[in-house]
Amino acid sequence: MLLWLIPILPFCGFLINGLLGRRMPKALVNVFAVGTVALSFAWVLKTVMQLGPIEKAYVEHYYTWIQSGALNIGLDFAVDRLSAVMLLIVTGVGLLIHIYATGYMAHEGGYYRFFAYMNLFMFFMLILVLAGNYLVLFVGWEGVGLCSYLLIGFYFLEKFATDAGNKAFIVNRIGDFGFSLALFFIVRQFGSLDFGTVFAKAQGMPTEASAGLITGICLLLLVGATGKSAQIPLFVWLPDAMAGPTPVSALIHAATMVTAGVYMTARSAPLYLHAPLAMEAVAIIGIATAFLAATIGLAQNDIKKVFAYSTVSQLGYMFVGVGTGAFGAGIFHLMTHAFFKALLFLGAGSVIHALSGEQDLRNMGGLRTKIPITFWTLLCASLAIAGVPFTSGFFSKDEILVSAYHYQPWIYWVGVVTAGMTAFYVFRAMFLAFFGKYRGHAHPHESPLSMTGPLMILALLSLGGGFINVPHWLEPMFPAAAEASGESWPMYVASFAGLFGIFMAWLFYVAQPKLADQFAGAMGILYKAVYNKYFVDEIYDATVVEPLVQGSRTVLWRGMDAGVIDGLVNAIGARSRGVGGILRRLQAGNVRGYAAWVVFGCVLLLIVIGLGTGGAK
Amino acid sequence: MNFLIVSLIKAGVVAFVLMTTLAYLQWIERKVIAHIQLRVGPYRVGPHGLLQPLADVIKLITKEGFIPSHVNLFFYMLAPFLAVTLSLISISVIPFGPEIEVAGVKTWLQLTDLNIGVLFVLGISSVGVYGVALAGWASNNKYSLLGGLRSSAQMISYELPLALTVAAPLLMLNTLSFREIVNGQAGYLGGWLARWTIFQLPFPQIFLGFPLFLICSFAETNRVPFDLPEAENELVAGFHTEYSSMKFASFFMAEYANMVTVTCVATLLFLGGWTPPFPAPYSNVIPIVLFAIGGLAALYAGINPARPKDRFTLPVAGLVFLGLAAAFAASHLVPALETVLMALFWFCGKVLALLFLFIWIRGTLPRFRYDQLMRFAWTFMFPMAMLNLLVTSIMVALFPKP
Amino acid sequence: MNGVPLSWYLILSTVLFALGIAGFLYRRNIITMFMSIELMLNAVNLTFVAFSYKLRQVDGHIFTFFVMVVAAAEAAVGLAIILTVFKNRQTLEIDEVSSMKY
Amino acid sequence: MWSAIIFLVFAFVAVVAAINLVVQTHPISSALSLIGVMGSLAVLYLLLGAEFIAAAQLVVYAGAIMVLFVFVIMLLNAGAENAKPIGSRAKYFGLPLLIAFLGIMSFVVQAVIPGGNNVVFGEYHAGPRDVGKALFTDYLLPFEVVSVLILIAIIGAIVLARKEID
Repeated sequence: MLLWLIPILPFCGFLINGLLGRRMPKALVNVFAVGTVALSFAWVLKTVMQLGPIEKAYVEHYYTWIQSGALNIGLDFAVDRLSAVMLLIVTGVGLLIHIYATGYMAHEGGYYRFFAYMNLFMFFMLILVLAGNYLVLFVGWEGVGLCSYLLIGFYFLEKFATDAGNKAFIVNRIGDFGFSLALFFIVRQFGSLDFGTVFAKAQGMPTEASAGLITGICLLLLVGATGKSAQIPLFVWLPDAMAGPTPVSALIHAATMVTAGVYMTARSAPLYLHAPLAMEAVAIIGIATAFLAATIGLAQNDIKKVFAYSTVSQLGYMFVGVGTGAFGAGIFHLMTHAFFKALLFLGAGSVIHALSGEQDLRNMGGLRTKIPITFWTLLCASLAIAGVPFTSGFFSKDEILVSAYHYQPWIYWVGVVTAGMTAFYVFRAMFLAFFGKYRGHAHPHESPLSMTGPLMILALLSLGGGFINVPHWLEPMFPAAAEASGESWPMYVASFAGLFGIFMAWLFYVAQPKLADQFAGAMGILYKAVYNKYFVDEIYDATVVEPLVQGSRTVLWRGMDAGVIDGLVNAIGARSRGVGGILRRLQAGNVRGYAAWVVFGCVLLLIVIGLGTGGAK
Repeated sequence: MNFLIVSLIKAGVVAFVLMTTLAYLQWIERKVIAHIQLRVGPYRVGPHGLLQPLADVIKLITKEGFIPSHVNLFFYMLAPFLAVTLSLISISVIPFGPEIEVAGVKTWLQLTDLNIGVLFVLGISSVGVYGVALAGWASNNKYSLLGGLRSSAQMISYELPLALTVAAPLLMLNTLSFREIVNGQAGYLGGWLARWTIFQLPFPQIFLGFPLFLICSFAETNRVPFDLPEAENELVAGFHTEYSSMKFASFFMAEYANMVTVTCVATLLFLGGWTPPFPAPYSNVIPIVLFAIGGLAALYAGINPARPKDRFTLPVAGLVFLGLAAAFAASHLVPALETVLMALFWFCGKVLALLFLFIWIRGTLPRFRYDQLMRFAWTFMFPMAMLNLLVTSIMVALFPKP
Repeated sequence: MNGVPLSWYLILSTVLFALGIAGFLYRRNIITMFMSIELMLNAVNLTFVAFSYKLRQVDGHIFTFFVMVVAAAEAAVGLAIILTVFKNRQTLEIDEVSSMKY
Repeated sequence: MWSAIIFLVFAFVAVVAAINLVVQTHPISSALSLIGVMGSLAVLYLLLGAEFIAAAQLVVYAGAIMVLFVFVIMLLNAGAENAKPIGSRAKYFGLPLLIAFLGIMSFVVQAVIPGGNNVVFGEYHAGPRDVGKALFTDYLLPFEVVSVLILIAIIGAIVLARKEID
């Protein structure tokens, strides 16, 4: 089936663009960048067609990577229903965003570099999705982290961009730390990293009522997931990651990479099903993140920041889904979210592009008429994320909420509130941007087809995507997934909350624009807290970063490195110099002296031999 | 004991014949070159200058052996000795004819047969350079030193192609012993073409091997056009400038001995030794006819001579030739004798022909310049020899002997 | 007595080797030292050939052959180096080229 | 009988020539005596039945390598060493070392090599055919490697010596 072709194609693109791109015209760069992704997408389609109903995972083993004792880790790819869905999402959305980027980045420097990174990202993401065991998945995991770092810091001339990149990277390290620990535990527990064997063994084990090893593993995995998918407490990097170009935000920080955590959790479902505690933790973290991020999103003025926080909260939803056992729903929401959130970002990008770089909502407005296509497509996305009935978001989100209701009602209610807030801030952004009268100074212009084309496709997807019944398709993988039973009122409540949020937004920002400020004034301290993202960054700085920096400066650098290590090295150097001073006398540069020494050695050897064989005769 | 006696006899005979050959070879050379240059050449001493070599030998022996000052005496003396010895040694493995039986003693017309004869000759000839080199160095003279240097460099450079070309017929005949080499070339291709290595399938050496070997042997023997060690117009007389009397003579002997050796080796390796060029009954007639014609011609020339002396000498020579022809004809009655005579005739014939070629070239070709010589050696001879060896070995590998 | 014991050959080669060492140690002329090295090589070759006689195996000859070839290569390069040294310092005294740069 | 005599004669020649190599002050004399050693060794090889090696000894060593030496000596026109007194270090350290080496080596040889296997001429001989067979079957790779080595040596020699010549 040549699965390896799928990731390798973008990698070729990366190589060509990265090595030769500097000298190639942009058109050629486009050809390679987009062409390879398109080919990979086509190959994914072909593969999925051929595999048909994938009852059991289809594995391709390429070679044995690590073999030590009983442990035997191969480089192998696997495709089952879950990864098939992921493959389609990643390559499809990725393709659209690549096309979009050709238009968006047209006037940027480092064009080839950008696309080289994008292709490299596709490569690693596909490895992550195709991975047949945890280690390969980890490779992809780290790889996408690297690419995200590179792309966030794409404008490496601005300090904030590089800082944001570093932040993302470091925060992810924390998560990866947990993840790798989890891997070690898995090896220790199951003696393998291969999905098949691990899960098969896990099936045999009893469900852990109290905290056990599997629970520990799952919690560590969760740490990794929180890092990659920007959940509490590690969500802080994602909003800053918006420093990267908008297509990056769309592809990496909305559609694909950040969902890797969800994917990984769903992938490890058999483990989680044996660790209810861990699942509960997942659900709680998810809902908390969703709520917190939503509240922050209410008060942001940077359009991308708004969408960033909505991403965080949507990811929270997904975690709620997988945490409450509705893995299918989680992945479903992942897909729909990929559609409409990518669309939101691309639309935002289109707006920014139209206003030539303006990102602050307060300087927009009344763009409805000036850039209609962007407006209408963005509207679709907003409807979808708000969960208006029969849009894609409606189905997925509501399935999650329903399963949450069956899991624990309070999670459901929080979720409903969050849904309302989501609708509110998304439409707040919409109204601020497109209604009222224009408050900026730039001259808006509609984006080229290369950008609007993907927008429209994604709009259709985010409207109709809900009718793709992913959960049903995924059922055989997650037998234990609790499905919505008879009563259907929770759905109506949720969607009503969405509509209510939209109405409030309309009330605040279109009907009586004064109201918003009065409301903010009335809220006062709370508003300030929300506006400043609950001072999370500051808290982290005070509690984590500063101590680390100080500690490493005083203890590690001055004490450890300068004191002990250098001292050792210098001591060794001094000793060897002393010895050399003595030995130097042998090396007078006089050849015959050397020869004499050689003969001396020979004689010694001979004496030994002679003593050894003395009695032989 | 028997073996010892026989060997002693053979050694004596060979030594005597060789010495005379050397002496007269020089005479022949002078004659031939003289005629090439439209001169008469040695003419006074004895009939038709025939006693010239004798006179030379006497002169050289009786001359004062002058030893210049500031020479390194030991090496100065050692050099000619080395030269002549090394050049004479290699004759000892050269067979002149097949196995014969004299008075019930079976023996080969050869001093001794090493089964690495060819390698032996190569080794000796490669050592032979020391004579010249030492002579040049020891005689404390710029010209001689240059001569010695040149000869050593030249020898080393031309030994490689020589050895490579020698290797080709060895590959075809698959032996190193001269006897077997000659036996390997016996017989006739399709009844008439001799299976000498220059004609022998799978790869006749006449295309590359033989010419290359000849050129190399010219260089090895320091003969024109490769006689740079004694280039009389640049270095007075090269390495033997400072030598006189017998020491000088021994250098000359060495040179001619080398020529003889080389031509013998060429004959054995490429021209099938003593095997006649076409089958026996017809080839046996050749010497008779030749000598007869020669004799008659000489008689005819004697009847109306160009010079007064010839009225005596030419008829004598003619009679001698006729006598030889008669001898050959008579030997037809005694098969044992006939084989010996035929073998000797063909072998000496070929050797003499080659020697004549040497002299001829000396008479006609100019001398190389030194850089030309070296470039020629390394950029033409060496690759060509390589090519020859390569092709030969491939052919041999492709068409193995039945 | 028929032939000589093998050990004679070996002792002969030992003596030659020791003489080679002596030449290397006591001569100061680079070329002579070089020749002493060649002498040692020859001594070793003798042992090779002697042992291949004793063991009735041809491998000793092969080794000798290789030693010769390597010696040839060594001589070519070594003499070239000597030429260069002589050109730079106008001397063949080993003691006077003891310093790496001058 | 004969082989014993020949061995003794040529062993004697070899040793004398080697001593001469060491004691002679003039490089040319040393070179000549080395050639003498090689020649006698070639004869000993013949005694040991190593025909090919004997010939190679003559051709390669005596015929090529030593000619090269002589050539270089002549080219540099190297004079005799100016006699210096042997250094005390050499006298009191080197000389005993050599004696010790010689003694112990011969002792070891005597100890290791059992007596009674005499070297008789003609009992065993390995002609070019055998050597060639071994060389191109078992030792093909070393052979190729050595040929490459030779090529390198040629190039190196040219590179080194060119500066000298022009």
